[in-house]
Amino acid sequence: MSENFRSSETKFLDKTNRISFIYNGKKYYGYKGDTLASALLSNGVHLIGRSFKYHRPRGIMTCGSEEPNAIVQIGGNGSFTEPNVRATEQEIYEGLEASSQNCWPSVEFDVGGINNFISPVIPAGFYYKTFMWPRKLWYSLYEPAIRMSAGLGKSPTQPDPELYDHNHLHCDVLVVGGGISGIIAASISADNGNNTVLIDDKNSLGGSTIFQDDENFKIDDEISSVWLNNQIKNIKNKKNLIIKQRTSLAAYHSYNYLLARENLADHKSLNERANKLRQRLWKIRAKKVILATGAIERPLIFNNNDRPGVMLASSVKKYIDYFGVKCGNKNVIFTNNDSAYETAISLNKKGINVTIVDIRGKSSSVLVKNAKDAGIKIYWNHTVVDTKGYRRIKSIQIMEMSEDGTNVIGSKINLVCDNLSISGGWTPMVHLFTQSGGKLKFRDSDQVFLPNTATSDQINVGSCNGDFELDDIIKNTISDCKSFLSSSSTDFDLIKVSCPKQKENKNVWLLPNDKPLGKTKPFLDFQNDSTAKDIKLAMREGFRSIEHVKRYTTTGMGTDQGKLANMHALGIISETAGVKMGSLGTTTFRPPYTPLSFGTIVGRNVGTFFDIIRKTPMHTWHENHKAEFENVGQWKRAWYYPKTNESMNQAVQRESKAARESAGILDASTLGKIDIKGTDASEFLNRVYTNAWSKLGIGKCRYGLMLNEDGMVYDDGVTTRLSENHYLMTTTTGGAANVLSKLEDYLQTEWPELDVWLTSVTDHYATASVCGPNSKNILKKIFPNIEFNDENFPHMSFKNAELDGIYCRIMRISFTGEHSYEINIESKYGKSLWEKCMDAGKEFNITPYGTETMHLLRAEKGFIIVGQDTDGTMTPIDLQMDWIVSKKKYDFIGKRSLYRSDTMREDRKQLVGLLTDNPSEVLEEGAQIVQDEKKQPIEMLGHVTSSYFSPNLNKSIALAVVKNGKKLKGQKLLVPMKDKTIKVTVSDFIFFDNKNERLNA
Amino acid sequence: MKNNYSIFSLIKNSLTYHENWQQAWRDPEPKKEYDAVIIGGGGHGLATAFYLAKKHNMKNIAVVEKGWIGGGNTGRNTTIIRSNYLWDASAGLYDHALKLWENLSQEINYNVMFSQRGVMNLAHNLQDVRDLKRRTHANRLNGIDAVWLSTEEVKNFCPIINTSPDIRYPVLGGTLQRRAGTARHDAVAWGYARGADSMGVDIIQNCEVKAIKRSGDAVEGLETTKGFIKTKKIGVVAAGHSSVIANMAGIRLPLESKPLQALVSEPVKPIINTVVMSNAVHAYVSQSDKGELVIGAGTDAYVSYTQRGSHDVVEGTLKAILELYPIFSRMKMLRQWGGIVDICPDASPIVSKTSIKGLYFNCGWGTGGFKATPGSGDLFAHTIANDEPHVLNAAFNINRFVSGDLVDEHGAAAVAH
Amino acid sequence: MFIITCPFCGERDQSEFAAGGEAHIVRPKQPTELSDDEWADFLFMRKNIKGVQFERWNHAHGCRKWFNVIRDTSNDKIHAVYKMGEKPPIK
Amino acid sequence: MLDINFPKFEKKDFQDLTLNLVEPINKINLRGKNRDFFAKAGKILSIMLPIDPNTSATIKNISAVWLSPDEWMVYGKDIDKNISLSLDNEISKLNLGSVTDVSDQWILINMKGKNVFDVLSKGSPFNFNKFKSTKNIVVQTLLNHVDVILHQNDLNNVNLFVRKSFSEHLWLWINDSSSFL
Repeated sequence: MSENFRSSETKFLDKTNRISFIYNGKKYYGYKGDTLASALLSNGVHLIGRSFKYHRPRGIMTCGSEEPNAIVQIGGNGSFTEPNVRATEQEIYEGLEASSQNCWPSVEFDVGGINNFISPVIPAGFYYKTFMWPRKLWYSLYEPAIRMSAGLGKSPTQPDPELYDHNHLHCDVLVVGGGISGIIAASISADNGNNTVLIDDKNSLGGSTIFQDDENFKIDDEISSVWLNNQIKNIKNKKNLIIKQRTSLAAYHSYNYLLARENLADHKSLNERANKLRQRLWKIRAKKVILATGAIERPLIFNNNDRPGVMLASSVKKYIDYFGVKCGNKNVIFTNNDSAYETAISLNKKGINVTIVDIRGKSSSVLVKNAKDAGIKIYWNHTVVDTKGYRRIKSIQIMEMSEDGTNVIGSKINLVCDNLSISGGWTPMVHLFTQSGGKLKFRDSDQVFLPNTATSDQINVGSCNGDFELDDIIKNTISDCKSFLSSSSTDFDLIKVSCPKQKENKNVWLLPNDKPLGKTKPFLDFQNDSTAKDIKLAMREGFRSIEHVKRYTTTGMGTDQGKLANMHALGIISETAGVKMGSLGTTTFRPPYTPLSFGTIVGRNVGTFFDIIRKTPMHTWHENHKAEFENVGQWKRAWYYPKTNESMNQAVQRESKAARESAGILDASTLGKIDIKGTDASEFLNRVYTNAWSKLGIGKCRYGLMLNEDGMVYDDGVTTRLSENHYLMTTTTGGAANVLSKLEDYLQTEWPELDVWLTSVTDHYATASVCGPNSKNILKKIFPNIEFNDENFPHMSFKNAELDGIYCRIMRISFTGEHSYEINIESKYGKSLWEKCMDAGKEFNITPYGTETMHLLRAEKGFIIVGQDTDGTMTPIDLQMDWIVSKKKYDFIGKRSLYRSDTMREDRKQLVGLLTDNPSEVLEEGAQIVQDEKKQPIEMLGHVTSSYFSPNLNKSIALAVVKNGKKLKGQKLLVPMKDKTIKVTVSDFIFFDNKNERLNA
Repeated sequence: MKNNYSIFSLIKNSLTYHENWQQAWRDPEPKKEYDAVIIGGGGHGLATAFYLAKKHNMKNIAVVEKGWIGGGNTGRNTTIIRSNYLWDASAGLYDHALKLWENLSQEINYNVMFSQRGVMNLAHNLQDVRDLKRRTHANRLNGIDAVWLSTEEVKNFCPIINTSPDIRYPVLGGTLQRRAGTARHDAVAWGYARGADSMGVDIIQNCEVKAIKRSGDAVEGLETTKGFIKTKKIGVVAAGHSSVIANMAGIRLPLESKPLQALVSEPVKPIINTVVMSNAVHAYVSQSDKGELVIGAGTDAYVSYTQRGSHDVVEGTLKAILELYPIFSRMKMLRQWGGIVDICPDASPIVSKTSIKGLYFNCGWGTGGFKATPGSGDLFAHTIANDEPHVLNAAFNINRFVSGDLVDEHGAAAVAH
Repeated sequence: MFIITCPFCGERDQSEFAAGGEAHIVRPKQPTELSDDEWADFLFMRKNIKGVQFERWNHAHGCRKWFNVIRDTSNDKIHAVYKMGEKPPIK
Repeated sequence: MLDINFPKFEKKDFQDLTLNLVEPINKINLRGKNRDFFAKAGKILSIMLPIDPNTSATIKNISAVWLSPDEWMVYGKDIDKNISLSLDNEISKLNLGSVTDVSDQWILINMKGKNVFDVLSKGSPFNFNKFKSTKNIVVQTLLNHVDVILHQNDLNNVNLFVRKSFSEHLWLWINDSSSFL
């Protein structure tokens, strides 16, 4: 079509700024400020897409976020592509690419259209009733077929090149909606001294009043649009008012926590968008909220009411008055109320042919009189019974309605048209109100749900509160806002409003037809193709609740979230069931109000910022020495240090040998460190650890095991007594934060009487752990003033020291079984300390080793790792650590749980060693252990928790937990793998130096 | 059985414009007395009634539901079905359920759209790898079809996952259970309801329980908004509201009811053909037959009966989704909602008798109850009918919290090294 | 996302806090004297009330103090907060 | 000599915002509640430890910031060794409370300029509306999921404390957010 439908001038578009865009491969033109919908309509394009189920041709119905049909794929196949975008909301930009969805090969000719012909056999919920026989066809044929037919648009297949951001906003008053009531509310609020935020989803403020040029609608003797324009001008100068346009409220949570999406780029051409933010999510905390979200027009439900060219009357008005676009040359307006007459008059003024079909008997309002005077033909008491035209409406058939409106009489009248503007009255947008927890009430006079009781500090004004006429809107908005904000201002008190409409409308949910319902297609949900028939079928089958009917028929489950469909569904249900509509309740409106991009919700928390990275003071050294890193919680820990073309295994074997044969060094800075002070420190440790602490000598270290109250091992580590009332506790890397808060919890809530103070010093100290036969010699070089002989500095003791005048703590403790020392120093010196150790150790071939080697070395010694050898089901007894559980102590965390019938069982899973019959065979960690493979069901005795090839023993070793393991020592067991079964023997779990001679070597 | 569902019945009824379909279930008033009453008309409750009638010939029974059947967690979950659990007891329970799923549509003549598209669990750190391998070995020996996948195999099975080694928590591998998948949640409730109803079970909606009547330590009946109902056996399947009923009966349960959230995207053409779960990077995703991405978020840490959770949980989940699937950044969230899940300290359910004679509880399913629906119903029916547990649910008794013999499915809940 | 009034720091966003579950479950002074049932009661059994619940919260990312909150779990409205060891301001 | 390594944060200027690493800074954690504790601390520091929540007291180069009813952080450039010594001797050693050197536990990043709070608001749920216009005010909150202590002595001039192991990550985030003002 080459005809230009941009009929009239409009001040809302920048006519000097002509823009080209591509739709279904064809180039079209529009103007800056056009939506894709208005631009397409100006080119005479109505056919936009195909419906989900029957693949019926569909066009543009509305001009806003309620649009069910005109949803397109934006941005071609590139990385900017986006499915299911409403043509009625997308602003055009130079080079915009858009294409129809859910059709193949083209929207003009779509193979899926076949569904329309089999539609009699596939009513609502048909798939629940079939595809069950034969069973195997379900898997091979039916289910794949159903899955193939899924979806509308296409998911992107490339990462998103654009950026998103978040920001928190705290204000006194948030006004949602920039229509006339929102403007008035914002103005009153700001003048009242509240810091106020006004958000509106459009690119220009003023809602539908901004293009209301009818002389009949006057405010203070000015045309309403003129008056509003002045109001907008003056609120823009208010200091304490922030106005955010192209910003739509997505969700309204409790405690007045609201999420709003600000659109910064979607209206700009791609080359203007590089490295800029696309959208920003505002996380708003408002003391008070004023909702002015407006109302949307209802469609009318009659046979074949879904053809391209069937549009909401108010939208047709916006297209002509705001965008200067006519939606057809021959318009029929089909209505049950006065507001559609505004559309008729607007069209008529622009010289466009209009006929009106009104289901009412009459209306005495000025507006209707004007229409008559303009010579517009009105069919009173008539209804549309059918429409014709496949890809665009061509004609309609109307009939007279019977007295009671339940039937049609007389003969059909055929009206030729290329546009049918329908108006079924108005539905207040109470979605956000209900999201916030507000309860609705029902108004019978015009069959609308209205805000009733709110759970948060907020009010609703304007048409979302059920005021549909200008005079009510303005007067109530003013008085409600003033009392809500307890404003004493007298502004607007004397406002004069004239509004010529009659407020009664005649509401018929499902219009009568000459054909039986079964032979007609009166659509409710245009996107999901659910009809009034489907609703009645669902109810016939026993589905009563609105939620059931909705789910069974998929009504309101589309991307428009049923903004158009839900009320009629409710209406038809209540009529059919013969119950009052108010008593039915509504479906729950779930956030978001309009669909929200994942990227927007996530903001900058992608890639680098997906999660925190914690680094030790020596991190750069590890990097410079080619360390591979392991994620431990949020920490990056050196895992192993491969030499050129060394495999992980080779590196670990080398590191392990070096540590035992001469010297190794480990970065242990990530271990949690808690400074404990106070006169009750010892008593406190007695209560939180399983063993006794009071007698620990000053300057001595002790290993401790911490349980949960349920008796299961929770954490472990070495704690040092620095002085009478001063300890330093170390925790596992992953446990640090939890242990500290657990200990604080007990101190604050259970034992407030204890004089104990905890302070985390995890990040304050860097820790280098030097181990191996030569560790002593290395430390001697670094700390010449300290005597490192066993008398002066025995195992499990500590010394204060100085290094170049810097204070250090040295603990002689060992997690490897080797003679070894842990040096703690202020973290700013950590890297330097490490380098000093490396220098001093050079002559002894000191070898840096990572967590993997550490794990191997400790496994040779049978030391457990909490979280690897335990899984929250192991008691100290299970770990054969009875020695650490004080029998004398009256109580400690978890003690009581050790004496329950199950925890006392002799044959619980217990920690043991496993040796493979083939010493070179290394078991897989996690492998299961059995005694008898044949027995069915096979009994699993336990599993392998740690497993390595020990270079120092030159054989494979493993730790495992095995049912009744203590008693099985020496016995043969089996480890069944997928492809083979490995023979193992239960052994002691200390494989290396079980006399601990090396500790003092 | 009422009139059979099939393609032929559809064609036949299309000739009469589908005017002659029968009600899927009746809408009866409660009788004075039943042999047993099930509290809770969700999937588990309706399945229980179905199997009581079918297998134990208890047909004079009722299901009382305070709202609408299937309106609770059944209609709110992300419909993941799998049986690759660690402990024998759990594996037995969930695989029993999975076997029932495989024939369920035929058994109840209602297509529950059970789709065995496979469920993949990803590992993101070394302990994940140990835990998942441990589970896979246990599954294999328990006859459950779980296999370990290398990172490459993960990529091959679901190409859109970002398996780059450069992401914050790279995918180090995963497990796959091919028999696992999804089903249509509403259909499960509706199908069981229709099946039970056709055997004479009364399904009474909008009937809220107000009190449990006891004489001594045995139940006598229940006070409801539709009057008193006499019965000697009460099976409570009230999910998030289990504790509310327990308080009526004067017993305490080791439960906390917390918000669990989920969301769906707008529908798109098929893009992900399996179910992918990741615990370390908390994100579960699959694609519904309508084309929506169905995404499970986490629970909040506090008790709430509001069916709303905090936004941070949703943000955290989508953050994880974009880490694993960067291509979804421009997809849009269409709907977000919450349910109330009742969680046991050991993350395993309670399907058990109680200290009160004739009072049985089926609860504590936490975040994963849907997958167990048929098995849970079958075993709970057995427990009620015989007044003693089936071997498959014996381990899930209430007494385990006293003895300490828990079924700890947190896996390696303990801290990492 | 609630707004919780820390009795020390004032109104803060929920994300700064950690929930600690049911309040006023005092750790038995003499656990060894308890029967397995009594101990299980302390360990695991919870009221899990639908309605007004007394619970513990910790200002984990603020002053790190534990305190009590009275919240209606049926609508998440917070009725009062009070410090550890204090008597509930409302029954 | 041991050399000192702080994270490599170069001073950065953004629109109405300057980011700057300020180290070394002495930081001392004080915990206690009895009268003697307050008296001693006040005497040695010649600052009364602030008891009003979220406030601070500054004299010369030393600031004492409130962290909780029984916890404070005292910080400043080159705090006299004797002060920390006497704090330790006269409080810790006499069991009046606890004194712990946390100089390297925390990294101090100074944020100066009109846009400080725009950046902070991107990552923090805290309501800065009052804070903005108040001197000697302190808040412990979250910034991009990281624990921080924010201390404002002069308006639009905030000292941000973050645990050292988190500091590099947070520095990157602050820089990133500052570039999208």
